Amino acid sequence: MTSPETRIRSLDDPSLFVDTPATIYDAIPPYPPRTEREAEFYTLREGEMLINIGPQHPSTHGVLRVVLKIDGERIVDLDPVLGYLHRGVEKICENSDWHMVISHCDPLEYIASMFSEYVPVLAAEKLLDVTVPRRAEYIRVLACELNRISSHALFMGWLALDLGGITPILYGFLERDEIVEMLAALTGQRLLFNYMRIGGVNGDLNHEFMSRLGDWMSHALRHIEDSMALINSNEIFVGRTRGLGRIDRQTALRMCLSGPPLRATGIPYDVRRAHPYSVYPELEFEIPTREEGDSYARYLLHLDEIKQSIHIIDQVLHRIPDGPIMAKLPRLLRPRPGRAWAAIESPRGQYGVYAMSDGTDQPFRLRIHDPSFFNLQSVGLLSPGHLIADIMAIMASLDPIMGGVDK
Amino acid sequence: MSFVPGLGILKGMALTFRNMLRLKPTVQYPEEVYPVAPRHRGRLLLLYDEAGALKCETCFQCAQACPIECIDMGGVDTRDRYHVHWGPAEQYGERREESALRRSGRPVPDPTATPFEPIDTAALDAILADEGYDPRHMLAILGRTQDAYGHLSVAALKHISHATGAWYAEVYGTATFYDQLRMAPAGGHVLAICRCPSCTFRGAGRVLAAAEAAASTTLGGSSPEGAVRLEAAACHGGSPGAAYVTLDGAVQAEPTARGITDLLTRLRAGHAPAGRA
Amino acid sequence: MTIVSRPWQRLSPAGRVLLPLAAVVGGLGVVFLGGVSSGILPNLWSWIYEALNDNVPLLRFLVAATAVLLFTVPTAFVIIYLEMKVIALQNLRLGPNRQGPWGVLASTLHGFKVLAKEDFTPTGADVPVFTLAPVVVYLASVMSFLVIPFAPGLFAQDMNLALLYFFAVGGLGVVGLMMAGWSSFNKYSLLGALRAAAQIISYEIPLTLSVVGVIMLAGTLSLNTIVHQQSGSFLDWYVFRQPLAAVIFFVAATAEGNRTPFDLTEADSEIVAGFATEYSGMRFGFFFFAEYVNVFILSALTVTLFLGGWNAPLDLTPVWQALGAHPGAIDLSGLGVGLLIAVLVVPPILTVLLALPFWMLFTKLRFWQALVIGFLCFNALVGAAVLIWAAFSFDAVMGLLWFLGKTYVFVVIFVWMRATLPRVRIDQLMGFAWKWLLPASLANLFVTALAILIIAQVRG
Amino acid sequence: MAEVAEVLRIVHDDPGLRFELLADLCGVDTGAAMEVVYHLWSAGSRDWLRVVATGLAREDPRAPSVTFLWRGAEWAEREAYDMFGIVFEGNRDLRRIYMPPDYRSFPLRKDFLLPDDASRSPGEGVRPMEAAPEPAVLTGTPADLRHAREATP
Repeated sequence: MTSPETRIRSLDDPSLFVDTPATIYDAIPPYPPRTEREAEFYTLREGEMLINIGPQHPSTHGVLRVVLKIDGERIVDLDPVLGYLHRGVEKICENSDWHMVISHCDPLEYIASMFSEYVPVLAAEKLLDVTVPRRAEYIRVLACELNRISSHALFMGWLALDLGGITPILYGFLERDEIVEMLAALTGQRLLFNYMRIGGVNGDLNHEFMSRLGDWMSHALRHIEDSMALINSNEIFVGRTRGLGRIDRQTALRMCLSGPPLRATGIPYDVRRAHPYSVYPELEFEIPTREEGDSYARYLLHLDEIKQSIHIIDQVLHRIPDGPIMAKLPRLLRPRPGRAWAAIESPRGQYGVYAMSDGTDQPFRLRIHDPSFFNLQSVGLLSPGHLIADIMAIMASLDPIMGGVDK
Repeated sequence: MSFVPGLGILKGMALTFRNMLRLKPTVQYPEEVYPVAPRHRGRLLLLYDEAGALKCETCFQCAQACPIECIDMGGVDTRDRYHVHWGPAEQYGERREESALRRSGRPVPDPTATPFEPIDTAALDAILADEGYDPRHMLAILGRTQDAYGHLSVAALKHISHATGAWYAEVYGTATFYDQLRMAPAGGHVLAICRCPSCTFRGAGRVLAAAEAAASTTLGGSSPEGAVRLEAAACHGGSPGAAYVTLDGAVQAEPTARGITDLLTRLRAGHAPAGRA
Repeated sequence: MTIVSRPWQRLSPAGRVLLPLAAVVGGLGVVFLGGVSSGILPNLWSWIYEALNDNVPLLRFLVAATAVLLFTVPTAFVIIYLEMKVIALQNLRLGPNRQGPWGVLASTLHGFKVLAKEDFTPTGADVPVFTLAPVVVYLASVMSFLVIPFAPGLFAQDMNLALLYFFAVGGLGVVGLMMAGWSSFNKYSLLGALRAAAQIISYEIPLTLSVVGVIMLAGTLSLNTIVHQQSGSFLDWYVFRQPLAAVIFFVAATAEGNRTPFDLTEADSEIVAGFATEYSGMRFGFFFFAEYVNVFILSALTVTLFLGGWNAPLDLTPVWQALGAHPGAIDLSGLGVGLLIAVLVVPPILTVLLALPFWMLFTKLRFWQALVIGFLCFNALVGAAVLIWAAFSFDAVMGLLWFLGKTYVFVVIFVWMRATLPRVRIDQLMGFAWKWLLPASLANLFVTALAILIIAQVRG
Repeated sequence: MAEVAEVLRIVHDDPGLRFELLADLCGVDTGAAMEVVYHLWSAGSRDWLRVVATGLAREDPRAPSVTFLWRGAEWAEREAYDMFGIVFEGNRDLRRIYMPPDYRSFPLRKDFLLPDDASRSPGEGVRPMEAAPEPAVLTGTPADLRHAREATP
């Protein structure tokens, strides 16, 4: 091994020789611990080791660093480090007007960006007390449910990829690609749609979108069913996820979970039913729940939700009325001074925005509540005692999106 | 933990086997192109109306409204002069490096902001008007400016950049690329040597080597104490017998390596040319 | 600037190496010829001839060993391409199709690319161990090639302790992985190495025990004799007499070769790339090839032990005899001069005949392109004909075909599992080895022994 | 401010109300004072309940932590501390969540001066509220405006 006194090249600048060796494996921060939790985490007992599941890691969904304290292969404790993808979206939104907020909020939950641009629009409409035409409401529900299915299809592929299966991710992407091409025909973009406008939507349904939606609906469920049959009953997959990261109802509520992780524990909290918005009260669908609350239950829950979404799309297509798709609004929006909280049900949970306006054309404060931020928190509670391979499975089943977590 | 590899795994294997034989949805991109939806906003293109006229009248609204200031626009006015330039790109790049440099605690060198003394731009404006503010005549503009002012000052280059609309970086690049253009005022004498093939056959190469050795500088630079400055000249095929070497414009009679070395040593020693008033 | 030094500076680096080398070789050649012709140097030729003559087996072994070592590289390329293509097809995508027809050159180009990459040694790495680890891993998997009986006469070395040699050399691979993991000064690779050690050692035992059943039946450790004992129809293969041993062997072999679902050592989603995290360039290339050579060897061994190596399932030679495909059937020597003319005339005629349909069907094709296609088809036809003729006339070629066919069936099964199955957790892996495979192989051993005794008594 | 925790505990535990789901916890800087806004949801009520704890002093805003009721509020409080400087007593792990550890100012406060690079400036990016500079009045012809960027200090 290299003895300390030999001159070591610094990692940052190879031409520079440093006397103290580059402590590559030193995950302990140089500054003194600031809180008791940090002190307790960074003091290592006998046989323990700190390892970085670093910002660049194949299975952190985005840029997330998790410092693991492991004893052999078993995890003793875990401290996620956030901020690698922090762009200060809330500060930027405070300096831009209400229209620009939509394009800034798009890349927050980039896998389901129809939802992440729908919420600030909903909050602005509450502040402006504008009534959105019914056709626009139906188109919004249609686009959101399509985006939910594409996000769930991708989730199932990622979960299997994190457990080592190579094929499901490609079947997931096949499903997602079909839907995303359809949404590109409607909105003009594949990933960040920028389709919602305050008071309505950008463009009306066109032939290209309706024809693709038509032949997709004919084989929608069958394709997803048989491509996911690859892992539903696979003994290794079930063995790896059954009983992993089990959450009971009380801890789920105390950890402020929302979306599939919460419904997997049996609590039927879904913002579309709990606090209905847009035209959801008129649509008939039920909220699938499971009892076990472990990774396998969360996985099966996503399958049921896809069935419900297809059912919703079917109803929307039968009931969509004619009429305008944008409400009459002045070009320069100056909402009345006031506060509004709007929340919708995104594929990962309850996605809310708390918008405050002071009468000017720039929002006074735009607080974005992202479900992955709170779902990711429960990884710290669930993983001690499991193995390193399990933390990947737990994180994959909670499905965090780092764009939303780091805002 | 025990698991019996029962039906689930075999069903999965059967599915992948069936998929192995199915038709693949892959699109071979260069040969086949996936049909892009008509409303696709991925294509950034400037629209023309049915009469073929450009739909954009350079009102800069989009550049102003862009949240991340990524739109760089240059507009031509009615007399077809390229003069209006909303160019955050130039500052954008510098601004980003500048803030990164400042965040790293290092002092921020800001060449463009270093105060430069203004010049009387009357002569320069005349030259620009004569060249029609056309950035394609940049070399001619710079040559005539150097003749008018003796050298190319930063103020002159800034003014040319604003007038012709070319980026300052481009103008600066052109000025520093050519040997005959000089940014620093030429203190002492200018020894110009032609580099065309015919002169080189007649020994211009050896003369240049000797001159560089004597003036201890390379072509385009001036000697350390600034007495002499070497430059490239253009004999335009005029030199019949010998290499075309001029000192402050006067053609040298015997342009040989030893002659030029003596001349330069005398110039650098006395700092006053022999026999010149 | 003397005359000599001026051209020397102008020489390229390669020239500066080759020029003096050529000069030295030329000088020695001249000296040698001069010496031999003038009789000063004794006639070396006869001395060399006798030296070779009296130790032919050593020479045979040297040639066989190098042939086998060289044979591993194309095998690795073929299997890498096979895996890329089969996994792609199962993932509903096309796989490599740009390099060569149907992407056949993909794996060779992959090999050259890895050769061209810079192999970087991380700061703080234990350099000697770091550089030797890939060599140990690659040699461990390649050395066991020497023992495999490819065809009746075609094997590198027929040891009577072949199986023992195979397991001894197989165990060496773990040492290489541990060296790689420990020396790359990286926590992920350390974890990968420890997992590799635990996994391979705990699966070595069921692997070996399951083979002992076959050894008891065959009575020898030499793979050649085992294959000879399985000759005759496919009912004589050991897989029907040792079904449980075959299953245990295959599962343990998957774990031995770090293949899915037991590929924990290089688990991408958990410990980045396991022991090979810090490796790049040709060092990583050795690990990469070693893995695929391992796949080939394990499937080859399964075939040799349980599926009768190079024996054909049904002995159809009497049928071929009846059809007239006995070795001497096609006797070309009778043609005499006609053979020469045929060799000159037949190929162009056949090429044109084969080119005509292409030319007529595809209007886009010009005539010379159709000719090229015709020529390629002609080559394919002639190659197939020669192969069939060789297969029937030499049983070594027929044996090799059968052996490679069966082995590549198992290679495809390995790749098929990789495309389908997720990864197993480390404690499930260990539990499965010690709680399921080990008792099963012991039971199989006990039952085989009992059966042998009873049959011995019955046959009396 | 202590009664916020009391109010939330009652709302959470009272069998009639049972607001057991914390929809959101966020900090707000209203220029005059700091606020902490809680949104709660209960199966019984038709709408969200908004509890606003206002009047926190700007220099040293302190608020009771609700992690004893909802452990999930830990990160939300860390973010409020990181962005506004609101210290939540009782939170075991109150450190910066997004900003680098050596960052000294709080970005989302109204007195945060955006153009000045907060992490390196002597005033730590905090501009006294009352001394807000009035925008420089731009005079001159449109040509000068074209270079307004250089004109302003």
